[in-house]
Order: sequence, then C-alpha cells, then structure tokens
Amino acid sequence: MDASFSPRDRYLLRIADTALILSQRNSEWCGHAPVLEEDLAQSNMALDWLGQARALLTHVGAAHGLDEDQLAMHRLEHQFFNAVLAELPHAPDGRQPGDFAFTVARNTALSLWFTLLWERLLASSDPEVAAIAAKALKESRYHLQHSGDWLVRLGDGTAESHARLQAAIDRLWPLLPELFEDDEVDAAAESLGLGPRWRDLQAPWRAQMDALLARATLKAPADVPNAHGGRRGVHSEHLGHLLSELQYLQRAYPGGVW
Amino acid sequence: MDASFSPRDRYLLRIADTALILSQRNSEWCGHAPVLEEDLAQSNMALDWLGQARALLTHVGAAHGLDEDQLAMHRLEHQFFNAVLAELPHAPDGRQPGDFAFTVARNTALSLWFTLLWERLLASSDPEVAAIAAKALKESRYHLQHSGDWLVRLGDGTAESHARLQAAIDRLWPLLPELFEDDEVDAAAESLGLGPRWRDLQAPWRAQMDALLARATLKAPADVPNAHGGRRGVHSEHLGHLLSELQYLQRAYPGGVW
Amino acid sequence: AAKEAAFEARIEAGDFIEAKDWMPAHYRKTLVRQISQHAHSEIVGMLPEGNWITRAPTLKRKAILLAKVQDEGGHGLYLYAAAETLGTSRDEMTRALLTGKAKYSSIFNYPTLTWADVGVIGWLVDGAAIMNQVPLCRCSYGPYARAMIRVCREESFHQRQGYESLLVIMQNGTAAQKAMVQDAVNRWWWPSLMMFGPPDDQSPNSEQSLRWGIKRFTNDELRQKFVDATVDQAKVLGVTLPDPDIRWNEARGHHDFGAINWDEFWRVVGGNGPCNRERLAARNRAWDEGAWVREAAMAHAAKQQAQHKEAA
Amino acid sequence: AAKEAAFEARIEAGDFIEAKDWMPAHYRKTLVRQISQHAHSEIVGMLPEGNWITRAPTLKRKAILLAKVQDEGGHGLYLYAAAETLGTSRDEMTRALLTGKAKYSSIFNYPTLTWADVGVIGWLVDGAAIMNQVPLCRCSYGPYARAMIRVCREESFHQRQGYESLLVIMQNGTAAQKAMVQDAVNRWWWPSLMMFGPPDDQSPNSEQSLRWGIKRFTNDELRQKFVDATVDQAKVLGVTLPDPDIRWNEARGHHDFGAINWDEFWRVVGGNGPCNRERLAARNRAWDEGAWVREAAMAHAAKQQAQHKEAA
Repeated sequence: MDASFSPRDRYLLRIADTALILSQRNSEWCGHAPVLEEDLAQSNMALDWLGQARALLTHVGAAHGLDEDQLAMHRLEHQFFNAVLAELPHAPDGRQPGDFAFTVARNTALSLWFTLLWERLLASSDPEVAAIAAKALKESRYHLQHSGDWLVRLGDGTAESHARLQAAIDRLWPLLPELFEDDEVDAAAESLGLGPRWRDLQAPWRAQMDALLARATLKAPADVPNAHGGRRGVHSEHLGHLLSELQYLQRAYPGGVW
Repeated sequence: MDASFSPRDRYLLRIADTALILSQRNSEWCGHAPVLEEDLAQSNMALDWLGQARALLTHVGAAHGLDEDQLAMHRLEHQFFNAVLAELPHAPDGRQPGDFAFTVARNTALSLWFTLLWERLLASSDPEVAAIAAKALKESRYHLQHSGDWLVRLGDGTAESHARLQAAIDRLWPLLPELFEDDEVDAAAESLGLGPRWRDLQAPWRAQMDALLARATLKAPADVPNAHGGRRGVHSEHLGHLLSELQYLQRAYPGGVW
Repeated sequence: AAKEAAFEARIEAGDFIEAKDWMPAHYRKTLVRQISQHAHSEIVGMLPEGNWITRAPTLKRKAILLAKVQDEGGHGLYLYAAAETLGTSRDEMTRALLTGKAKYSSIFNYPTLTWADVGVIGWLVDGAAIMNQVPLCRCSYGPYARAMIRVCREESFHQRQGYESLLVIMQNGTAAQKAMVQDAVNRWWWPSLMMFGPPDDQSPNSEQSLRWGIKRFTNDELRQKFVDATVDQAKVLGVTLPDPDIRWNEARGHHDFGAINWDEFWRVVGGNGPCNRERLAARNRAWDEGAWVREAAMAHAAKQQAQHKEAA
Repeated sequence: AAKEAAFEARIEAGDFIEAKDWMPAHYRKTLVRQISQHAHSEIVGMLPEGNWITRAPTLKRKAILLAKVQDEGGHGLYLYAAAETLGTSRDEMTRALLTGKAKYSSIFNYPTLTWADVGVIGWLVDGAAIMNQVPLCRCSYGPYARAMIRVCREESFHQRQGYESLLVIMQNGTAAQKAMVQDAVNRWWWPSLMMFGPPDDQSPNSEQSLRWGIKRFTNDELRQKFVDATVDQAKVLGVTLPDPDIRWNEARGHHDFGAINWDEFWRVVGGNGPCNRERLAARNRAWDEGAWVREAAMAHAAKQQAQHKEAA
C-alpha cells in the first residue's frame, strides 16, 4: 500500500493497530481456554478490540479513500504502528494454547492503558474520536475489571500460579516503556487537541498497576530503557508471522469480494 | 492459479509436493535442534528435499509454461498433492522447537518410502524423472541411514526417549495408509511406465520398517483405514497455515523480482 | 409403577417434565447422554471454525465468525447447565468427552480447509443441526426444550449469515473464489447428510426416544426435509450438490438422492475420521494446560472465603 | 619467565602458536573468550536469518538461505573445536552462553523484519564481520587462524550472495520491493558500524590483543575501512546510507561519517536490545527441550559399548 500518513493518522493508527493486533492475539483463545467461561470472555474482549480498531481504521481511512480492510489487510509490516507488546505470542514458544498467565498480565496492562487513553480521548477535538472513545471506554473498564480480577486470583492463588504470573509480568515489563514514549506524533496530537501525549498516561498507569500488583502479591520488575519502536513501524519478529495469517486470504484471492 | 493437471502431472506433483512440504517442515529445526550437529543434518536433509522438489516442479511446470516458483508459491491449498503426513507440525501443539521424536519417526518413515520410490523411478519411461531419481536415491539412502540411526538410538535409549518415540510412532501411524493408496493416477503412471503404483511400495516398506522398529524396541500400532486425501488435494488443517507462511512474500509483493 | 404411569400420562398429554419431577432412570440417562453429547458437539464444533478466525478475509467477517464461535461456546454452557439439572456435573461430562467415552457430532471430525468451509458449515451443517434441533424445542424435558429455543434462534441466525457469505461470493466474487465455494460444498455435502444419523432401520434408540417425546421425527424423515430444503437453496446460490442422483420425485413429493456411504460414517464415528484424534487432543490440551488456572481460581476463592469468615 | 620470553619471541617472529605449545595463562584465557564468543555469535546468528527460511520468496532463495544458515552452524562447530584445543569443552562454553555469562555479537539482538533484512545482513553484517575476521586468518594461534581461513572464505561467499540478492531487487524490482531494501539498510547501517566495537580510546583489551597478534587492527581502523568499502557498494546498489554526514575527505583519504550512538550500543550490549531476551530464550529452549535427546544418545552409546565388551 502506498499511503503516507500524517501525524494525526499515525496517532490514531497507533491506537487502532494496538487494538487490532491485540484482538487478533486474544482471538487465538477461542476454543482453547482453561475454562469455557474464558473462551467466551476472551472472545468477547477480542470482539471489542476489533470493533474499536474498525471504528478508528474507518475514520483514518476516510481521508485516504481507503476502507478498514484496505488498511488492515494491505499494509506492509512497517506500516503498522501498534505497540510491540500487543503482538507477542501468548507463549514464548508459540504453543497452542498459549500461556494464560501472559494473556492475563498483558490484558490487564493494556486494558488499564486503554482505559486511561480513552478517558482522555473523550475530550478529543475530533468529535468522531470522542464518540469512539465513549463506547470504547465502557468496554475497556469491563476488560480491566475482568483481567484485573484474574490477575489477583492467579497472583494470589497457588504457588504455581503465582510463579507463572510473576514470570509473565517479568516477560512483559521490558515492553512497557513504548506505551509511554514521547515523540513528534504525540506532540502534534496534543497541539491539535486530538489526544494526550502517551507519556502523560504513565504516572496514573503506574499507580493503578502497582495497586493491582500489590493485591495480586506480585512484584514490579526493575524498569529498563525502551528498546521497541512498534509505534514507528519497527516491530518484533512476531508481527510478520501474525500478518502472514491475518492478510493471507486477501492476498491469495486478489480482487476477491467477501 | 488456473492450471489443470494431467494424471502424469499429478503423479509427479504428489512426489514433488511431499518433498517440498517435508523440506519446509524440517527447515524449522535450523537453529533450534537438540545438538548443533542436528541443526546441520536437518538443514541438509531439508536442502535435499527442496532440491528434489525443485527438479520435479521444474519438469512438471515446463509443460504448462510455469516455473518452479509459480507452482510452489501460487497454487492454492487444494492444488497441492502431498501426503498429509508431510505437513503435520513437529509437535501437536505447534511449539517451537518441535518434538524431535516425531521428526525422527516421520523422517525415517518417509525416507524409507522415498528410497523405495526413487529406486523404482530409476526405470521411469521419462528420462528426466529417471535422472532426478538417480540423484535423489543417493540422498534418500543417506536420509534413511541418518534418521534410522536416530530411531534406534532414541527408541533404545532411555525410558523417556523410548516413550517419546513410541508416542511419535503412534501419532504418525494413522497417516501412513495414504502413502500406499491406489487410484487412477497411479494406474495411469504405471501404464505410462512413468513410475510404480504406490501400493506396490507397501510390502517392502513394511518389512524394512518392522526391522527398524524391532531394532529400536518399538511397536507398530494396529493399522487403521485411510482417512486422508492429501494426494487428491484434501489436506489437514495444517497445510493452510504452512502455505500462509510459504507463500506470503510472493503474494504480498505482487510482480516482485527476487 | 404408579409413578411410571403418571409420568407416561404426562408425556402423552404433552406436558413438560421438570428437574424436580420424578422420571424413569432410563429417561434420565437417555437425556443426559443426548444433552451432554449435544453440548460436547458445540464445544468441539468451536475448533473447525475457530481455525479460520485469525485468517478471516475482512474485519467484518472476522467479527461475525468470532461472535459465532463464541455463541457455540454459549450453547455449550446452557446445554451443560440443562444436563446438570438431571444430576450430573460439568466436570463429569467433560471427563467423559476427554477420555473419548462420550461422543460428539461426527461432522466436526472433518477439517476446515478453506474460508468457504466456514460459510458452508453455516449453511449446511448449521442447517442440518437446526433441522435436528427445532423439534427439540418441544422436547418433553422442560430445561432442555427451553435451552433449545435459544440455541435454535441463534443457529438460524448463523445459518443465514453463512448462506449470505456464500451468496456474496457466488454473485460477485472471482472465479477462484467461486471454485473455492464449490469445492467446500463438494466436501461437506455428504457428511451433512450423515448428521441425521443412520437410516431408521439401523437406529436402535430412536423408537423409545420418539415415544418419550425426546425425539419427534425419525432420522430419515429429517434427512429428507433437509435435502428438500437445500436443493432450492443450492440453485439460488449457483452451486452444484455433488450427487448426480438428486431429482424431484413427483410421486413422493420429495427429492430422491443418491446412496450415502455408511462405511465412511461408521469409520468416522468409530474414531478414524480425518480429525478425530486432533479434535480430542486439542480439547485435552486446553483442559490439561488450563489445570493450573482452575486450581488457582479455587485456591483463591478458598482464601477469600477464609478471610471473610475470619472477619465475621 | 624463560618460557614467556620464548613465547613472546615467537609471536614477534610471526610464528603460529599451537595447542601443545606453552602459552601464558592470560593469552589462553583471552583466546578462549574471543573464540567462544565468536562461536556463540555464529550460533545465535542463525536465529535472525533462520526467521526467514520458511518465508523465502523463491525456492532458490530458500535454498541459498538454508545453506547459509547451515554454514553458520558449521562455523560454530569449527570454532568450538578450535576453542576446545585450548582446554575448554563445548558443554562448558554452551553453558556460559545460556546463562548469559558469555557474550555474542550484539548485532544479533536486532530483529529481522523483512526479507530484505536477509540480504542486508549478508551485505553489511557479513561484510563487517569479514572486515573484522580476515586479519584473524593471520592470528598468532594456529587452530584459530586455520578455522578463520575457512570461515572467511564462506563468509565472503555469503556476502556476495546477499549483495547480489539486493542488486536484483534494486535493478528490477517493484517500488515496494525497493522501499523494503532501503528500509532494511536504514535499520542495519548503524548497528553494523557498532560491530567493530567501541572507539579505540574506550577499548581496554585492544592493546594487549594487538601485541599478541590476536588482533591486527584497531576498532576504528577497521570501521573506517568498512565505511570506505561500503559507500561505493551502496552507490552501485542505489540505496542511501542513513547518515547525512558521510562524505569523502580528500585530506584523510577516507570517508568522514556521523557520530555513532554509543548509548544504544551499550544499552544493547547490556542486555536491553530489542531481541536480547528472545535470543537467549530461544537458545535455552533448544537446549532444554533437547536434553532428553542428548541423554538418550549417551544412554544408547553406553548400551552399545557394554554389548561390545560382553561380545569381546
């Protein structure tokens, strides 16, 4: 796809792509969860994130004459701007089913982040974004409740579940700094009134996360410097594999109508 | 791809595709094997199978004005005619690295099968096929030696390795009948002098496999009826995922030159 | 014996039997078997369609498919709950599934090989399921009948969605897409017909079930209804059903159709279909890998309870 | 001390030191560290390129890549063998890698994100490696020098293959393909320059290594040679090196270039690059999951030996 994206587009695509890729990952649980109720809950969250992504992609695409599927299915890897955290497989070795501990930890971390972000986007100067945020915020609060409950339940469950959750937290922690990085895209969004600098979400995120970790008897690892540039289109090696699935059908049947 | 394949084409594509897909699977070990020497050996076998597939695809494609890559990268799933056994992931849960026990068991079973097949193809009425067989037979004998040695080593190693190998044999056994099935494509190949009916390979395969299993202190499971139609383009659910990787790049960069 | 007579009279009168009511042991057992088998089918049925969620061709189709597979999980939930009213537990039923003791619908032992399989499953497999299930909404056991009302409503919706997704392709798609649809129809047609079970003369449990109002039509009656309904739908769609013997029989007022390969049916029921082993392995993996999660949830709940007690 | 003087004299004379020869403990230790680090780099280096084997765009490119990654494994094998002549074992070295005690080239802590990365690694990363390694073919320790001759021959071949694969795209490819190449060059250029190690004034071990003939040029000398050679290759290729400060300096007879971000270098060396954790995890997984295979092979060998003894 040949499209050059403005700072406004990029700001919104970062959010849209993070929701889209997280949805794609969580949909992998459908049929494979530890309890049937979680097959439903994970699918439900995946559906919500997919819906949020679709709304934003449609909104961004409108300016380029592109629809949601052209954006989702025909961009190349470096044109995706999601945070790398969203694209990691649930288990480091890619096994199916994945590591539910990581799923719970990531969904908690990102639901909290989304909740804080949507709260701020309610006041976006772009009324469409504000409208999307209003719906998404309700969903995110539910996701945070659900995932946070599991975090506490598993962190403060058995010795094994505690160890697994702590390992999951340790695995995701180095991916967090990207969620709070600051750059010219954020600056543009702030000056347009489009949305907050992500950096501004860090303090409230950390305070609430620490409270959750404490209830879950888990420890926050030491912070490390940011090494990830998903927001600038520089991803982990996992995204390419994920996209080869996500986009396969559109590419294998060119000109298809679905 | 719009191409209709004659019985001759299909007969050769069944062999080519089995080699191609087996190569693709075994190449997954490169960098992840239990010992460095096996990183090299598995890669080497993958290279041999890839070479055999390329020679046959080039030969089949010539009649259609198609090159090896058009055949490998632009056919849809139902146009692949490999035996389903070749496409299974090394571990049932898809984890990386895979189950080396299954790798060894499958490579033994298929190397033996390939050895018997190439031996018969030396006498093919198609001189190009006979020439390909001459080179491939030497390679296959080496593969059989190498894989068979591992089968014995692991079957008659520790209690754990024995159990793993037996589980691997149990997992692959239901996939074997397809390798010896008989149909109109085989009949055509026989009457053209192109190659043997696969059914004719069954007795010698079973005799040699039983001898190897005995040395490995492993048991052949009970035979079951054939349920797989990879040879007719009806695969397992694994091939589609494998193809989404194999073909991604050609499809994502249409008109590309590599 | 008086109880039994009263029970038979209520069945005769078309009353619903409720969980607290007396019922013959065999009636109870038959229902538990049928309802749990139905629940298991919903759960195992999540796998073949779930296989395409990550590869759906558009985001809208992805959302529809994800919601559909989620609904199947939901059906599994109500059905397990309905079976529990008869004195079994979800754990017990799950173990029966995982050890291979309990059956599930054999149709899910076939693989989903293309995207069109998803649409065709909606059209044919859900179509056949509805044909089987609508009569169960009037089943004599109340909790099952009520669960089936909800299940059937959702299944009809899925069936229409599946059919519609095929119609879009057959009306406006490329030649390769249309070939994909026809290929999927070719593979699913016969297994769909097998979903109604063996022919009436080989179906030993049917008679009793009919008498008890657990079943309302015979296998062959339902199969014929399905063929009659589907032939016209295929015409509208523009696909060919892979049976040269299908033709309208004026005298019978039904479509004739070719002989079903019952050997294949029994082979797949007997465990040797293309995906039997993988389906069961996938369910076992989900269960085994989830054990620590379930244990931890119970441990946490116990801790919470202990705290509440202490506080009290 | 007499031994030490004789050793120094041989080094001075340009003789090779062999495994059985006396050598200072620190010389031995330095070599073990360097050779094993080099071997580890080959092994870890299989991962980023291995990531593209299943997705290579043509069967020919797949064969070339598979053979190349296999060669890297082979280099690992000779280098471990060369290190073993100094009295260490492959197991010992492997454990040092897996626990994070031993280092490997930091370049492999960057991800391969597109197919072009494979070509660019061949061109730039292998190019830089060769620049570093060719002098080692004259290293004072014989077994290492001989291993390096073979390694360098194969690396040169890989470098030409990588460059050629990019040339094909830049000359005949589509705009999207060319953009992919430029993007890969942008990502790999600076990390390639870092491969020569910190600036000379911050490289504490260099001086001793130079004196012992383990090293032949300083980091900065090699880096300059690499820049000079690469600028012209980039021109032929038609890509832009992502450094606006690159220009020919007539007075120096070399190309000037921009400042390297040494903070990033130290961050990645320190374990916080984009892939450090995943690379080490992948190696540990291969090792741990392979434990049963290695144990069984030893158990089988022991059984065989016991049988031979009995037979004898």
